[in-house]
Amino acid sequence: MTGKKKRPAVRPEKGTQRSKPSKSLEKQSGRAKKRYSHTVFEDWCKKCGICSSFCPKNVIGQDEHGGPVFERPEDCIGCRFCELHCPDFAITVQELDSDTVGDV
Amino acid sequence: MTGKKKRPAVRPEKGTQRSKPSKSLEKQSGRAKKRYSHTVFEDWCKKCGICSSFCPKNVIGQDEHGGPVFERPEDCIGCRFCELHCPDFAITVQELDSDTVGDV
Amino acid sequence: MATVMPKKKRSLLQGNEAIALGALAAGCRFFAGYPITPASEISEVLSARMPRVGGTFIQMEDEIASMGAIIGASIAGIKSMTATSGPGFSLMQENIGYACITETPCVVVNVMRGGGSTGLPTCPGQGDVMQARWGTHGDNPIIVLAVSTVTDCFDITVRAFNLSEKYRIPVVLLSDEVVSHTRETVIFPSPQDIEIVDRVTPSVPPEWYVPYENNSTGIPDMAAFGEGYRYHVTGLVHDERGFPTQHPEEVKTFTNRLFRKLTQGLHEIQIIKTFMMNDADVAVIAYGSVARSAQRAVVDARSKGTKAGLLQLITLFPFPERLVDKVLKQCIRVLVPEMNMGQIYREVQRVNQGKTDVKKYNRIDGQFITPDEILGELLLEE
Amino acid sequence: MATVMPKKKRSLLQGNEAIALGALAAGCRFFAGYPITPASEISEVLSARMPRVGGTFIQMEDEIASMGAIIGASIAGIKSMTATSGPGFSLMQENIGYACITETPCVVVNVMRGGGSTGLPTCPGQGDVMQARWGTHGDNPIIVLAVSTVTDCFDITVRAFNLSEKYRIPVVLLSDEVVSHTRETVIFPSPQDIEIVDRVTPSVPPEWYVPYENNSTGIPDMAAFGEGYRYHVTGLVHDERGFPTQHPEEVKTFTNRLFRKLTQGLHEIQIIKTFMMNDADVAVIAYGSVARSAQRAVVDARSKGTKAGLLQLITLFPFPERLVDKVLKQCIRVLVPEMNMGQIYREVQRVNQGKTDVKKYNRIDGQFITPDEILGELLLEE
Amino acid sequence: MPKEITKLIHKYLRHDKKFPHVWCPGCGNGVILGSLIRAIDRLGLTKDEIVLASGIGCSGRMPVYVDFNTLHTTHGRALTFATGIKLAKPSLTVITVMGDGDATAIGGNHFIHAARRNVNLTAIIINNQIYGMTGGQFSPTTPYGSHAATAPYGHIEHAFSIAELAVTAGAAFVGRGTVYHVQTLDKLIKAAVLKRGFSVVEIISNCHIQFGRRNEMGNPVTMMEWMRDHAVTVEKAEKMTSEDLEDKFTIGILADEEKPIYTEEYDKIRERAGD
Amino acid sequence: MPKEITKLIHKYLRHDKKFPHVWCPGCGNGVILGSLIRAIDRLGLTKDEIVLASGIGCSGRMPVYVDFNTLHTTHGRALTFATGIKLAKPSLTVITVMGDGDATAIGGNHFIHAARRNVNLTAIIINNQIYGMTGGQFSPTTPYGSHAATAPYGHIEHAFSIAELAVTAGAAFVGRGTVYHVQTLDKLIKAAVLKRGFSVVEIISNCHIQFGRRNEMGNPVTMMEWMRDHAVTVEKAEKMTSEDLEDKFTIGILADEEKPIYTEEYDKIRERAGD
Amino acid sequence: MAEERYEVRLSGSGGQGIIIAAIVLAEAAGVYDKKFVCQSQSYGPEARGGTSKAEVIISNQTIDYPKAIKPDLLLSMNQEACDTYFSDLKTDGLLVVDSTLVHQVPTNRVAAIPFTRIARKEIGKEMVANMVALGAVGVLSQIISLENLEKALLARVPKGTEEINRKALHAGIEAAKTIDLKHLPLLAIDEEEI
Amino acid sequence: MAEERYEVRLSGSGGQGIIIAAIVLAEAAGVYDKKFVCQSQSYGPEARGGTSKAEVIISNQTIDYPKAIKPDLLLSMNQEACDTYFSDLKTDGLLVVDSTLVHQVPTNRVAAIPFTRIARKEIGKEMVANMVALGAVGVLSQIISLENLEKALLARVPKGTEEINRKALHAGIEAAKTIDLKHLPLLAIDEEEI
Ligand SMILES: Cc1ncc(C[n+]2csc(CCOP(=O)(O)OP(=O)(O)O)c2C)c(N)n1
Ligand SMILES: Cc1ncc(C[n+]2csc(CCOP(=O)(O)OP(=O)(O)O)c2C)c(N)n1
Ligand code: SF4
Ligand code: SF4
Ligand code: SF4
Ligand code: SF4
Ligand code: SF4
Ligand code: SF4
Ligand SMILES: [Mg+2]
Ligand SMILES: [Mg+2]
Repeated sequence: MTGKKKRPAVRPEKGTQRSKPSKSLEKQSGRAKKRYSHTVFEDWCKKCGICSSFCPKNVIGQDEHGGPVFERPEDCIGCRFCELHCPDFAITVQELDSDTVGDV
Repeated sequence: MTGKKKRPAVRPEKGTQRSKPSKSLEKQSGRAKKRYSHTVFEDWCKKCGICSSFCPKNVIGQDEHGGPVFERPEDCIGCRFCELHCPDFAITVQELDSDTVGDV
Repeated sequence: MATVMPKKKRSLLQGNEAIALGALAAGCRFFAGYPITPASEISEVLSARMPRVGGTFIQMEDEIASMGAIIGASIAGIKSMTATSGPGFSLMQENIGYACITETPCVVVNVMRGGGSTGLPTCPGQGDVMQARWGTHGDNPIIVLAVSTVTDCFDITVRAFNLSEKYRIPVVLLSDEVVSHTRETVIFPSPQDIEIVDRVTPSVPPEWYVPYENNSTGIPDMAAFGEGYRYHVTGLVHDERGFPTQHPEEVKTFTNRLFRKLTQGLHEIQIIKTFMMNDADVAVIAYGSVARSAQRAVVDARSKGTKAGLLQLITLFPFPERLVDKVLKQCIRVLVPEMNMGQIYREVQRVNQGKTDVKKYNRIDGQFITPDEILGELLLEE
Repeated sequence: MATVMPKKKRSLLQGNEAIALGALAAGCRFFAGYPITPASEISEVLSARMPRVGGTFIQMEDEIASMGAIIGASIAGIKSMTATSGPGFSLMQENIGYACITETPCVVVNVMRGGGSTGLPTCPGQGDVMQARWGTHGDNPIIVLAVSTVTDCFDITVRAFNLSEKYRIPVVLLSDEVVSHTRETVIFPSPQDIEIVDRVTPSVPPEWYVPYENNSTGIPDMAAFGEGYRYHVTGLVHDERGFPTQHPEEVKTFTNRLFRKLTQGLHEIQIIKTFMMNDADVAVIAYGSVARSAQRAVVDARSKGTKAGLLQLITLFPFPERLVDKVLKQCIRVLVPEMNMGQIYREVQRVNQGKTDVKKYNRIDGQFITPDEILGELLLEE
Repeated sequence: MPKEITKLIHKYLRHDKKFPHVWCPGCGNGVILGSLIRAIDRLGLTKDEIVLASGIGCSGRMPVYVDFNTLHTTHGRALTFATGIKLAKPSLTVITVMGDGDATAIGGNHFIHAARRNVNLTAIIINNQIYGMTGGQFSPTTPYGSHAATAPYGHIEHAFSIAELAVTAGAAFVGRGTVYHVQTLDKLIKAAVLKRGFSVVEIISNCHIQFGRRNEMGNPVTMMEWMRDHAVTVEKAEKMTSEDLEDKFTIGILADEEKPIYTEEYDKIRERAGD
Repeated sequence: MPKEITKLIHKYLRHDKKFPHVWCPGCGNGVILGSLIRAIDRLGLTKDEIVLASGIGCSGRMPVYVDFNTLHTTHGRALTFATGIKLAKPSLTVITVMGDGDATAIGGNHFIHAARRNVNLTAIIINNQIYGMTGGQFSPTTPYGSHAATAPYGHIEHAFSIAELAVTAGAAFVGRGTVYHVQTLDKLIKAAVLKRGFSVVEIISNCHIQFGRRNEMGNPVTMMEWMRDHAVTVEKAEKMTSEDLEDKFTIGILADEEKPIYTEEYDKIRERAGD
Repeated sequence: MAEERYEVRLSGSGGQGIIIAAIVLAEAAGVYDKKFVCQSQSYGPEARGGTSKAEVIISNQTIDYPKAIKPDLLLSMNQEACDTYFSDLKTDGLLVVDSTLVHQVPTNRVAAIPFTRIARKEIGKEMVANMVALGAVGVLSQIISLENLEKALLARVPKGTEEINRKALHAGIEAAKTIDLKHLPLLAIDEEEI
Repeated sequence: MAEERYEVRLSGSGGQGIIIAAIVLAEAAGVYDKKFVCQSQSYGPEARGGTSKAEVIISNQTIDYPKAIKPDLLLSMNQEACDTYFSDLKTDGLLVVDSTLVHQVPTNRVAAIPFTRIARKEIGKEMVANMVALGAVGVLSQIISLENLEKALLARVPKGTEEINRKALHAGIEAAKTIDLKHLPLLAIDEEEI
């Protein structure tokens, strides 16, 4: 998966990435816990609050306007509820390649 | 029932009564058989053939154009199929008062 | 039953609200509609107010149904109205034609928006003027009025009902996005100062009633359904009794009467306003919101030394030919500014017959015409 | 696939049949309609013939749906048509406006019957002429043609398609009950003699395709859906790419282009026929079946010593102003006979501007105007 | 059953209209008109209370013949006019009569919405399975495979069940009858008019001229025989297997539900709105 | 579930359209757009094969954002245009997206007729129970008793069940989903598009702005929670009592039937017509 | 080329097959005789009974006004039709009546032939009286090729009925041939009367 | 009576409550002060975000042209609105800005007041910044009775929010009173520039 861009095909003109891939490397007991990176395109996010309200693991907090803040990325289970329900295609959840993770 | 007109309220302008009340006086075994008179308003009748085709007692025959001819009025059982199904309100079936009948 | 009018005599109202209140003041007690920008507020206000005065508001499944329902209500004796904008107005045409032919009073409000088809839903336009006259098939007479201020929205709505009732004809009230969404102070007349006209109902006994009588006014008395005057209403051409006919003489009598009744009433049907026309040698002929820009332009032109005047048309159809003719004879130049490609301009031209120089000025970009633009045209050739 | 044309070169056809065959000859391969007197035969003929040539006939649930379906088919690249009469034509207006704004070629046949509303379903009339031009809301350009013979029904239908395809505009073909139910001998041209125009499809690669390009002709190339040129079609006012816009400059450019494309083509859009006009000093201006009565009246008038002539309008809109103007300049008297209250008469008057004496002659009783009536009017003031 | 049916009917006809009526010989429309009149007579309603509204079609010609408040509207729109009349003057008994095309082709939307709203109206739908008036083009109820003026190669569309549509859309009362089963029909119409709420009576009728002739039933008698042989009452149908019911249709009361009617609900709105 | 959902979606968006889209923050329309794109992607259809047609309404703004052959028609008429397109070019996959008002108020007739005809189209109906675009007037699916811009005293009409109407009218496939149950939705849309015949997916969506605000659900989260708490799958519903189901609605595949589609039937007509 | 315009009006009651007769006549003249023709009929509810009419105009030039102005030949298949339309007839036009049903003729310039009786008696089917009449009209109009009339007829009538229709046509032709037009008065309508 | 026409334009972004402020202003002048007023706004999708504007025209006569021609007072609640609309201002008109959000002002004839900050800090609710601004506009326009402005406000705002809105209005009034209009330059826009 190396070489694959982490940004989607359409790059918002003034897009900023609000949260960086989570780099913490905890392991879960038994088998390797998968890690996820979360990207928010601020220019598209309308701060509706859906992602943060429904995240089953409370990964996502809210800023003062209701926009998402990825507070506990390491808790993310990759269910992609946030990504699938974002009406503005503003969230990308990416599974971090174990290789990539290993590289860090 | 004396004094009741045998013609319906609206009299067709050039209406003719094709069949006269049946005057034959057969009796059925046991109880008195009811008698019926049949009036056809020729100006309204469109000779569709419904009355003659469905009469359960074959009371009604057809003239050359399909119009009704009350051939066996004495067989009439007063079911009024003909009257109810005539699309042109051209048939009147009237029960002959036993009094009236007696008078003849 | 609650009072119809707001309690305050002086109110700040949007044009659409004023139309709704005007309808209530005129005695309208049935409204059927289907929402559409920029007319929806009329529905909304009436959905709240109609039940308070014992009237009925219903939102139908579309504009065709709305038009059908108001005709039905009117035949049952209740003054009725619908309101829409271009796309819905197009859909109503078949039933508007039915109202014309059956001479059923009702008021159809069309708040014009910009562009054809879905167009520019939130921008103003005046593109439906000719449609208001010619949108139905066949050749039906109709009355078309245009409003330009919020006060008009109240007053002219009342007059629309009055004309509709008196002449037994649908009246199209044309508003536009500018007027309908502008808020202005409206000073309500006292109820006793509002002239209300009701259709004439038959005074003869039912046996004598001839529902489409070819009488001298051309306007037969109208019985409401259920009042003992049983008669037949049909969109087919009909005889004086209301029964279908194809007999050329009867057809002719009927159609001629439909037009005659309006011709005989032109003096009160054709409403205009004039502004500084007395000594004008240059005139603007305008209607709707654009008349307001024109009025300002006239003031400005006068201040620049041009003897300008304004003929504001409130009645667009039957087109006030004689009144326009007077202006055409008086002035050396006439300007017709419109938010369309020049629709009333065509009518003015038709009347003109070479008498004077008639120019058009048009915007079709969804923008309101400004006084400066009109002024520019007025002064152009000086 | 079967041949499109009847095998015999010479056929006895009803006007409605000829319209159906004309459509097939023009390449129409999709018809959607809803029955109505006196247009139903067009549907009936095409329900039998369309499948034979690989085309599609569908009877929709109403006229609104029919109009929607033919626009859809046209956007998919297939020439399409519907046919109706007054009431259905009224219902089609909203979607006709959509076709105008989206510049979707299609032909709408309106076989006019008598009267407004349900009117006189089996009698002739010409009451929908102004509606054909002004029936849509907004201010949409459109082409309106009128036929007067069965041969016209074939020929002019082909031309209707050609103009529609070339100018990307709906064309309304007005027939009337007289023409549509008259049977006449039609001599079919050989296929190679029939000029067929197809819309121009883009030749550029999809990335370069600008679906509503403001080019010099004003007529953008039209890609069919599914051919690799993915673009957006909307009834909202749109920019050159087809995306909705409210930007005044873009709106103006767009609307102006819609009118410009016709203006630039007037020479071929405005079709007329003249009869004995060379030295005429009295003229009849007529269209549709009435033009036939007029032609006979002209002959009769000549036989009585009056130099009469006929200007027959095939294109009613865009109104052939210059061609009419020529006649108005030439003649001392012009008569406009119509089976309505005087609709084209208004247009003639508008153009006239006092040049000559224009009279109207109208029947609104469902009866065809006879040559004698026209003759009477022609000779009236001699 | 009154002794002189036809006499009774004449009481309601318009004496100043030209009879015989315009319909073809044997057309079911006449039978239905009779049935409607008998039902109204039995309900004891006065002529002044009744509004009879129609759309356009052969069926649409019915109102002109009867001495009620009568209305011949535009094609497909009878229910919209009727809604306006009923809401404006709830004391009137408002009945609409529509053809299958009128009610379910162009008028289909008004039909389902009237049912949904449950305005207290009666809709009589004369289902002759064809557009009669315009010359026999197929309608939404023309059976698959049959022939019509616009289905010269056999019809490829499937028919609506008018009654089922009405039920799904929310009608309070739905019945189906035929012009053969006239006495049932009288009762159905009576029950429908009596019903408080939107009531529908679908009537299978014969257009032998436009439908029958093209489908080997060129006269009213064969068409009525077909009705006789293919209709089963709801009660009977319940005891039949679906196989037996294959080519049959049911007649009788198909749905009858109590639900609040629009005018009453609106009265509540008026109260809530207050002053 | 592909690894990068949003990236996939961006592949289908129109790069030259202004984003973010026009819809309100949290509007279900955006969720549905995502679902539709995923379904199409999974079906492996090319952009050129797809036609997406809408009517007028907030929902009607959807086509402009995606790189298919897109069509924004008149209010209520999307299915009529779609029918023309499909019959003219049967190789195209034609999908319509409509609002509840669009599809069942003004467009109700086209809806039931498209179902009856069984033209191979997919109708996605975004049921947000309100006229969103025009400012919150009630629609044919607005629940009894709720508030709307034109129902200030509480709504007195009863709602259509869109799915049931579709079934009765003859649709070959009918599904219901919500914007909360997105993964089910993806599958429903996929199945519907795949279905040969007229397929309907009714999607319960949130217009918290126009409907929610007036009905104590002023934000997308409360509305989605409502969906979560009131939807039960068809499978589950079968095991529930009608009492338990009282305030619930079902989601999943509600009808799936094989029947001949219009274009195939018409091909037969062409054969029969011959030369 | 001078205009030679010949106008035929066929009249009768709704069910008498007037229109199909007119169409066959028009087709014979227009398609087979290669003249210009124009055929029209009264259309609509009237056609469901009542008096109905159909017209055929035959000309050597394109036809302007498509309706009969003053028919050269009027066929009346019943009394009412005869009464209604006779006055339009050209003063020197010819009236042709079905003498089975028309008993009062308003002129002596008339060819009275019992079409219905011929159809009933000779052909055995009253319904083809229209074709008997058509045959007579073909002869009496003197402007149509009888051969082409037969061709046109065979092409228009429903399959299986060709023979009976052909027979009817010929019965009409034969009947008409017995009429000597030269011996009829020259004027059907007294010009003074008009 | 000479025409005295005073034009106010309020501008800001979609959610800032510009329109309600304009309505209150219009109602105060039109209903309570009994002047002629005319209030309009940009309507439509723009109103869902983006720059929005609302206008109030106050006059002692009926108002012809209903839109602002050259505003006498422009309120800009954000930078974009200020940039967009400033050039329309009358040369001697007054610019009023929310200095919390507008940092670059194009003129010195400006009343810069931190409406949003006042709302947030003093009233505790950013949402009422519009009413703070309205109070200031009331003062600075000098043509409106402040008492009536309050009356109009109380009549228009949702029940239960009267107090907070009243407070906000007064905060705005107070803030504006500190501004000495006499010390501002006489021209907002250099006439030369135009
Ligand atoms: C808007 C409109 N479209 C079409 C017609 C033509 N039209 C008249 S009646 C009819 C259909 C009649 O069928 P149906 O409703 O079944 O009535 P029936 O004649 O069979 O009783 C049609 C299509 C019309 N009058 N108005
Ligand atoms: C003929 C016509 N009537 C009315 C309108 C106004 N209009 C636009 S969208 C709409 C309803 C929108 O509701 P819905 O279809 O449920 O879509 P939503 O906005 O909720 O997605 C209406 C009534 C129109 N555009 N055209
Ligand atoms: S769901 Fe999307 S738009 Fe909503 S807050 Fe989260 S990222 Fe923003
Ligand atoms: S993928 Fe699931 S767990 Fe991870 S942030 Fe999104 S909603 Fe939370
Ligand atoms: S049913 Fe009536 S119309 Fe038909 S034949 Fe009998 S009497 Fe005549
Ligand atoms: S009443 Fe019955 S039995 Fe008597 S004639 Fe009529 S149908 Fe026959
Ligand atoms: S055409 Fe059919 S429905 Fe119409 S009157 Fe004749 S039989 Fe009845
Ligand atoms: S108004 Fe409702 S449906 Fe429309 S975009 Fe906003 S939330 Fe969505
Ligand atoms: Mg029918
Ligand atoms: Mg909705």
